[in-house]
Amino acid sequence: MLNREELSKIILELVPEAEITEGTQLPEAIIPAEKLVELTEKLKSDKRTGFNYLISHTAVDFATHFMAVYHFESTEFRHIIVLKVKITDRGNPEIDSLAGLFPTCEFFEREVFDLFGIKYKNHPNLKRLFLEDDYGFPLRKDFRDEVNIIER
Amino acid sequence: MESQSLILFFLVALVLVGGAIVFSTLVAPKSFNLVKSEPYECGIPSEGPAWIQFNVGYYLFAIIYLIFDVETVFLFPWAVVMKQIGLRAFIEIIIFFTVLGLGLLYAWKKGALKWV
Amino acid sequence: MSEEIIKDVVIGENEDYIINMGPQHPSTHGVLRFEVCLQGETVKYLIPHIGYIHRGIEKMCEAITYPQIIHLTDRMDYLSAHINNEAVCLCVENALQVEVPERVKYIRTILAELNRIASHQLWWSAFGMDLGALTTFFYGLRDREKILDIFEESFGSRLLHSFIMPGGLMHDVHPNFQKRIKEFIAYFRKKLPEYDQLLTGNIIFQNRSKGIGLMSRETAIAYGVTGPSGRGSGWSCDIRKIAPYSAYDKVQFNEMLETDGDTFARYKVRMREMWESMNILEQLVDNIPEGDYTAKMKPIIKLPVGEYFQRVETARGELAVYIVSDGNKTPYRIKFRSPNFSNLFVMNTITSGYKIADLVAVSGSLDLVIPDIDR
Amino acid sequence: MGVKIKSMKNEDFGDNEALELLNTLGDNAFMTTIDNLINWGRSNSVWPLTFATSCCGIEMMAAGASRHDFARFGIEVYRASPRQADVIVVAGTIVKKMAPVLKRLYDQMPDPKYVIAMGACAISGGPFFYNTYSVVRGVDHVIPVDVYIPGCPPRPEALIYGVMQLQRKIKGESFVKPDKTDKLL
Repeated sequence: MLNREELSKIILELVPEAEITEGTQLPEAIIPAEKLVELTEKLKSDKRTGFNYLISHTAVDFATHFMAVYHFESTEFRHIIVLKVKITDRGNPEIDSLAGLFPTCEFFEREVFDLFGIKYKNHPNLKRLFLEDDYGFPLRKDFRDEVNIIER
Repeated sequence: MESQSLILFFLVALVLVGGAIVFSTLVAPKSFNLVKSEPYECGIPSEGPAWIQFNVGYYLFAIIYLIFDVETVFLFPWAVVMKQIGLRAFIEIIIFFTVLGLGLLYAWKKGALKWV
Repeated sequence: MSEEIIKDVVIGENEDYIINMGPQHPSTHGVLRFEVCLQGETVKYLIPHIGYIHRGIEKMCEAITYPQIIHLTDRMDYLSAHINNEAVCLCVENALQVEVPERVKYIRTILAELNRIASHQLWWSAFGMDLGALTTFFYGLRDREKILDIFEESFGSRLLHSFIMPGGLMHDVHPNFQKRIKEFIAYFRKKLPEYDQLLTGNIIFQNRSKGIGLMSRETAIAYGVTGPSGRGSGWSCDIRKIAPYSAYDKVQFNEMLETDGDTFARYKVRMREMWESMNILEQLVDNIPEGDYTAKMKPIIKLPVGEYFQRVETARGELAVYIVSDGNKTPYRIKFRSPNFSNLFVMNTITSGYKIADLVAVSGSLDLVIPDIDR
Repeated sequence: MGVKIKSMKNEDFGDNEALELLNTLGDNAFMTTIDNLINWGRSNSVWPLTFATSCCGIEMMAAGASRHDFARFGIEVYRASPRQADVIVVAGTIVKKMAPVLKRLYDQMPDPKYVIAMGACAISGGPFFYNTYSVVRGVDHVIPVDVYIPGCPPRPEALIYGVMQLQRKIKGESFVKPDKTDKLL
């Protein structure tokens, strides 16, 4: 069970340009998009960390950019880490897919694609899960749909 | 005398069954829409033809069942007259059973009874 | 000319024969559609289609306050209504660093365990019915009514209670709440062995569930299959043990684990979890401390800016609530990591190669609740 | 001669205008004995389709189980296919993606068929009325509804009361002279 400092040190060791955020419930790190797959692979295979269970993956739409959020847990050491990737390109948001490393991520990513419109590079089959294809992306902050949504 | 009761039996059956069907077609309301005649597949329009090449194992099962079904049909007339004929009928049926039993063993050995 | 006609009419050896176990199907326990490709009777592959009950709860939660979210979360996984509400409340309380009175922690844990037993009872009735044993439906739901009476007496409603509020409880429980629970435990300790005689010992049931839907520990972890389904494959993922919340640290209970990972193992895990939940109830019901039923809370709950994460063990697995708050009374973004969402997508790997009748047994053993998948 | 269901006399039922109209039409002399016989048979064996989308389905199962037994009112068995069902109990939320499926199921049911909208979601979208983009607010946008049962989820007794109201409605219909009381829509 590594505590917060050790986890941050390991991440900085693996990805020097990672940015550790303080004062949050769980150890967090914002990492650049191209380092995501490589870092998760190392964290999974590294004996000290062993993050082999992806609790959940989602996205948050901060008006200027998207933030892809991954929660990992190690089933051996029981410590949790949150990896976040900033996606600034709102027109065509694109990020690497983790479906190869974590099969459960394939469906989290399809859900995020369905509700946010973030595309995933080399994803096995990127199709919408809930809504039909021509519909907008409902969880985006700038999503408006006068026909269906009745504001309170 | 027996034939009248037989005819009466068929007549009653005909009246009951026919009556029910005719009565319900006369009285029941009918509504037709496009989708009603299509096959029901849990609410989703079914795609792709249903003509598929089934595994031959299913056909074998059906045939073997048919053989032993017919065998039991032959038992009924035998059972009726068995008392009068006595021992000779008994030997007769034993031979009949062994022949079919061998057939079953052969089918079993060849694996026709293994469910696909 | 005739070859073409015949060719596209008869499906040849290599083309796939696809059938729909569609939204309206007795064995899918709700509106979930399996697109199953068959070869004779064996399943080649299976594609689950969801979204037939997607109500956009996460979008709705962005426009309502925290006490109002409680009324939506118990409509997600309605068989563990209390535990869902408890998850959101714990997340809000941890964010505000509000210390909840002891009495509330005990009552919340008791309600969670009662809800778990009621959910397992309903699963057992439906699972028996999936495999053709109709009597389990009447036995299981008869005993479940006893728990619903306890809930109805204290909260007025049988299934969806919205009783656990951020900061504590909506009001205090009924005076003879403890008496009813003791009566229920005494009653159910006599009835649970009946379940084993009825289904567990039945040779037909065992043949239909042993060795079917094999899931190894690595597949369970890779697909994130938590709860009794994951514990059936030997992965100890009980959040009540990993990160105890409410009164779980004051209770001695052990985690039910099976290793062979087939449908029968998942069945045994849930049956033994019912016994374990009754032990927990017995340890708690006698010493509920006195005190008020809620902490002092401001009428408008505003979480400080930041992100909050809370994990809870529902009857089906690990429910995680992830709230991003920007300081005003409605959450900026709320994500529910629902257990059934991950449990569902392991279906393809554990059902291909088995018969279609086993597909029904496996989906029954995963105990899926579909509105929890689609949210 | 009130329409009596299971020893509950006609006056005990909370009437509403539709059934009031039905009583005046259904009660007078022209109801031939054949109609009474047919309707006696049909109203006491209404078979529902196993169709439950969310929480109301659990209360429908509880109504079918041993304590609130549905079968006392003739709801003996839940048919899995619409070909053998008389009534669709829409128990739960209907979403835009599910609406065509529900319409198809309704169309594939043989006549005479009925619909019970069980729960607030089926009546008007219920708790999912505001701020959702995918909920059909009320199942009568998709299929004609005979009986509405409010509640979220309605208690099994409420569902049984709704079915009793449906039985009264069935008893008032006439087949020999169908033009007299066509569907009271």
